[in-house]
Amino acid sequence: MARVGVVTFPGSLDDGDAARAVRLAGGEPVRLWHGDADLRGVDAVVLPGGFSYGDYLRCGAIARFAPVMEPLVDAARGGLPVLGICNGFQVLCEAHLLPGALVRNDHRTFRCTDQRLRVENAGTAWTHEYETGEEVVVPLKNGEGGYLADERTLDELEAEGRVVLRYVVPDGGRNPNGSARDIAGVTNAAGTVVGLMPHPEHAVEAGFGPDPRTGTAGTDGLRLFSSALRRLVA
Amino acid sequence: MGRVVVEVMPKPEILDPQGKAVAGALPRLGFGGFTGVRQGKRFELEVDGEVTPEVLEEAARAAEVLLSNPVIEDVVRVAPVEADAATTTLAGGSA
Amino acid sequence: MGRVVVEVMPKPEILDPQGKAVAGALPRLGFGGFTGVRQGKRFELEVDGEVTPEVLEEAARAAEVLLSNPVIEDVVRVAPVEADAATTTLAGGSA
Amino acid sequence: MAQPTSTDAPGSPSSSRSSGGSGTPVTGLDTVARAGATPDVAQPWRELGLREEEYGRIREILGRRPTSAELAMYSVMWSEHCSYKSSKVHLRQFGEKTTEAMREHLMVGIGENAGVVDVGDGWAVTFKVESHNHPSFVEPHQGAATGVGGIVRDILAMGARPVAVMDQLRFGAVDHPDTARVVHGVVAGVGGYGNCLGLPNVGGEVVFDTVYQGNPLVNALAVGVMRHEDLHLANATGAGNKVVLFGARTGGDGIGGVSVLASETFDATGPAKRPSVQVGDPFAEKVLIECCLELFGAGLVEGIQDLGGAGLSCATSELASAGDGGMHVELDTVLLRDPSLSCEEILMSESQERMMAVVRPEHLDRFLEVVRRWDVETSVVGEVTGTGRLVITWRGEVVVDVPPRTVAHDGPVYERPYARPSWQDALQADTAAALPRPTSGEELRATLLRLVASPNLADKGWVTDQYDRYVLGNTALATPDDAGVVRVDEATGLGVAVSTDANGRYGYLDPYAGAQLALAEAYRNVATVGARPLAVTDCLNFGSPEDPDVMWQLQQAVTGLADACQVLGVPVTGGNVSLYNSTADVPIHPTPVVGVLGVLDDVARRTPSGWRAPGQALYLLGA
Ligand SMILES: Nc1ncnc2c1ncn2[C@@H]1O[C@H](COP(=O)(O)OP(=O)(O)O)[C@@H](O)[C@H]1O
Repeated sequence: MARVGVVTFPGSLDDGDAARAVRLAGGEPVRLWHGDADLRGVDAVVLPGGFSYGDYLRCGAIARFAPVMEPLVDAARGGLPVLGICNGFQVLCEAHLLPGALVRNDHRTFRCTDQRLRVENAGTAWTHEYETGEEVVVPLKNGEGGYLADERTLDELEAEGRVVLRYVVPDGGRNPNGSARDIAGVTNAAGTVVGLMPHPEHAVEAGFGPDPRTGTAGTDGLRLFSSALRRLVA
Repeated sequence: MGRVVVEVMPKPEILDPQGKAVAGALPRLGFGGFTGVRQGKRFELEVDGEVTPEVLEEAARAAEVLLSNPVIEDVVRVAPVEADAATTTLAGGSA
Repeated sequence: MGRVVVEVMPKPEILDPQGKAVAGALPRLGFGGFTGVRQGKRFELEVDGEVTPEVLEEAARAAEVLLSNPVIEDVVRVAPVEADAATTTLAGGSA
Repeated sequence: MAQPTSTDAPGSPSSSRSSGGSGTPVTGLDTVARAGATPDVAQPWRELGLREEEYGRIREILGRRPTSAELAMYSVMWSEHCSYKSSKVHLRQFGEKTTEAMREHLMVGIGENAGVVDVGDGWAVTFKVESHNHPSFVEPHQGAATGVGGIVRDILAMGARPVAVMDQLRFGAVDHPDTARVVHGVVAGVGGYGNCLGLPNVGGEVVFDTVYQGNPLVNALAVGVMRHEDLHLANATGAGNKVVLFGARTGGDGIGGVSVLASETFDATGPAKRPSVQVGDPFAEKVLIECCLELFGAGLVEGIQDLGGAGLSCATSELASAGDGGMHVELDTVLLRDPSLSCEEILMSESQERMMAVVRPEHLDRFLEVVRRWDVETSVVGEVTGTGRLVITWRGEVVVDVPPRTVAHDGPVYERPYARPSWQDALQADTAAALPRPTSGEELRATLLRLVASPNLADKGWVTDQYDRYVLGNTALATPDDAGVVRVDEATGLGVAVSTDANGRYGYLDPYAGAQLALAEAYRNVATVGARPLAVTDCLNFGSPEDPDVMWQLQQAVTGLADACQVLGVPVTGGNVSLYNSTADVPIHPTPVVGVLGVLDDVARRTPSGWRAPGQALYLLGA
């Protein structure tokens, strides 16, 4: 069984949920502690959501320097699949494993909502069980989820198919946090490191995820975890 | 076009969780020399013309009324940005 | 005991929702003179002794490594707090 | 950072304040020895909110005048907020009217940090609602944030993992110029703190009414879950056991806030009684939660008490009072954020995110290892003794030597006069029958539109969207459903439902029936999602107890609630009383917020509200 590490930083909140998602997807979650520079031989890593170090300076800015990040950054550069969810995405950007940065939502409030997303790249380690163009509904909850990068970087990301997920925005509407080009998630060039603001780990069990009234079974997030697992086992 | 800088800091007796978090991180990154950190806000206000004493006066009032929360914060500085630029260059050399 | 001030502003081309909100609120409160607002951060770092050039150097490095994110922010100022105090008094008179 | 404190609120005792910084012995230190030798020193008991006879009683208990540190402790612990001196005689009904049958699921009742209910399969649930009204008017964001922080620590102190929060909010008129400040600050504060703690917000209330203009209500409820064997009561037993203070450092926060602010009529214009505000650090609290749960889990603590209102005064005296011996505390060992604090200020400080634990000496090393792992600052501040007295030293001198029960549990109790208000009959006679009715389709349409547009009936999504309801992955129902439902046991689906309700206008019309209606509504909300109601918590928000009209409202509401609980067979397990909610002598409407907790064997079978599918039939049940 593939072993997937889930890192706990001080202030991590969705670490237990990420571990549950790994388990429900058929993997073995392995808890990793921020203070240990040791990946315990895992096959992939999830950096979970939360407010590491209170997110006081900038989201993810302090967690990026945690001891566990040293082996993680090296391993990620070497091809280890890494998924950063929300705060985990912010940590990956601060650690320069992914381009860009996440800033305060343009409406300046925290927003928790069932969010419709479009899968733009179903070729990454974490999305290959989806279809390109498929729409899914997954909870989104953040105060600083606006994805920004300079125009050149954004053009590059699009040209290389490195935009993994986009917010589905109704005609005339705006995306939920002011993200450039409605970007909800991006990947590195190898398609192994993926970061996204929405929370797939909160859409893995019917009845505990998005409201069925939004037209979803509530389990659209599960395939992110099973994608990685299947590829690792195969 | 002129600019006024307004700076606001948490009152000394008030807990500053942000500064505390930064203070905790610095030594771990090898910056051992700092014994405390406080984090506040810096606003740059733009005006069409020059920064006259009247503009500074208005900025100071805006600082009290809107830019700071007098219950927990102090306005520590209201000044034209020029004065600032000089300092930046000065210190910038060491960066 | 000395203090160093480090100031960080969002890059000019980066959206600053907080500054925008302040800019929107000012005219409603009768402050009509400002054409734009940006909001950044001000850190005060405390050291045990004096603020030597080495201390400033260390603060400038901390500013680059931790206190700012170069993708979205610029460090606009690293300076001893003394320089500041003078400005405060100056402007304080108008407050 | 070392900064001189600027606290000069009259609430802080200044008689012995050092003038020359720290380090050297304070010249004016008011020791127990000195208090014995100088009986005639004038003391600021009145400024601290004590009445003359209360001050007299303290002298009688001690057989001498109190030291300034003792005076600080007694004044804060005997304040309305901490001692329930006006409401106690009525609250007794909750216990007296609880029958043996109602106790069936009750593991811990009124009197502890929070009540505990057996929900089956070895699981227990604790829950409680508390107010943070006055601080939330002064500084809405921080006031509301620290309100959430405080109730969560109460739950944690029982040995439970906090699993959900709710918030009950009352604001002034939606179009009043000050309302925006309060509303947005409070909602951001509740959300900011709860979201950062990682606790799903599963419900609450938002009501606008002019009676709350100068006195908004911010109540917060927390729910916690534990195995039966993890239940801990906070008491200091076993002579030789260590008393450990851990969490945030102690600063000059909210000194005098409880004794002065919360016990006297609130007057926004008065210069005097404004406390320094407490700022919350939710990150510190999140770490503290994980740290405490690890300590409980490893069996390294005998008991843990949270520090909230009245800070160390409360924690030391309550732990000692609930224990079997005494306690000796060396105040110099308290880690300070501000080294210039006097001993009185250290005892009064309401710095947030602190806990006090009683630890066996043989467990101390492992205890310290755990707190270090979580980067939580800790100091051993004293130990449990067999003397039966709470003794506190400062700079080597005894500054407090008191029987702890007299501070924490045997405070003054008042039988305040109460009488049915002269205006009550006229109010009740002025019924809705006198109101004009729409007579045409046009008027009916206008009425309907007015209702739909009313802020109290409108969608609350603008509030609830700012709260995380998904974190922890166990939320089976939250907004917009009638009750919040969270799963307790992933293996079986066992879970709990909680709903809170209150209608101040019903309370004003008839406080007895109003309290019953609040209970009935919360009870129905819990029942309609499919849960069996088991227990009740309440937060009684009222005006000044010195007003016989208000006292009558309180007496009626408590009686109504206790009677209704008996009829429904659910016990009150705990709660909170918030008095002096008035502006310029005009009290708020009686607002007894009532929370009901129910159990579901499998949350997968919960019933959500709303139309689910076309073709379903509608039934109207009940009278
Ligand atoms: N302050 C609040 N915090 C969290 N949830 C809230 C708050 N106010 C209202 N809600 C939730 O929003 C939903 C709708 O509230 P409301 O319109 O008052 O419903 P009802 O009239 O059925 O009580 C409910 O699920 C309620 O729990």
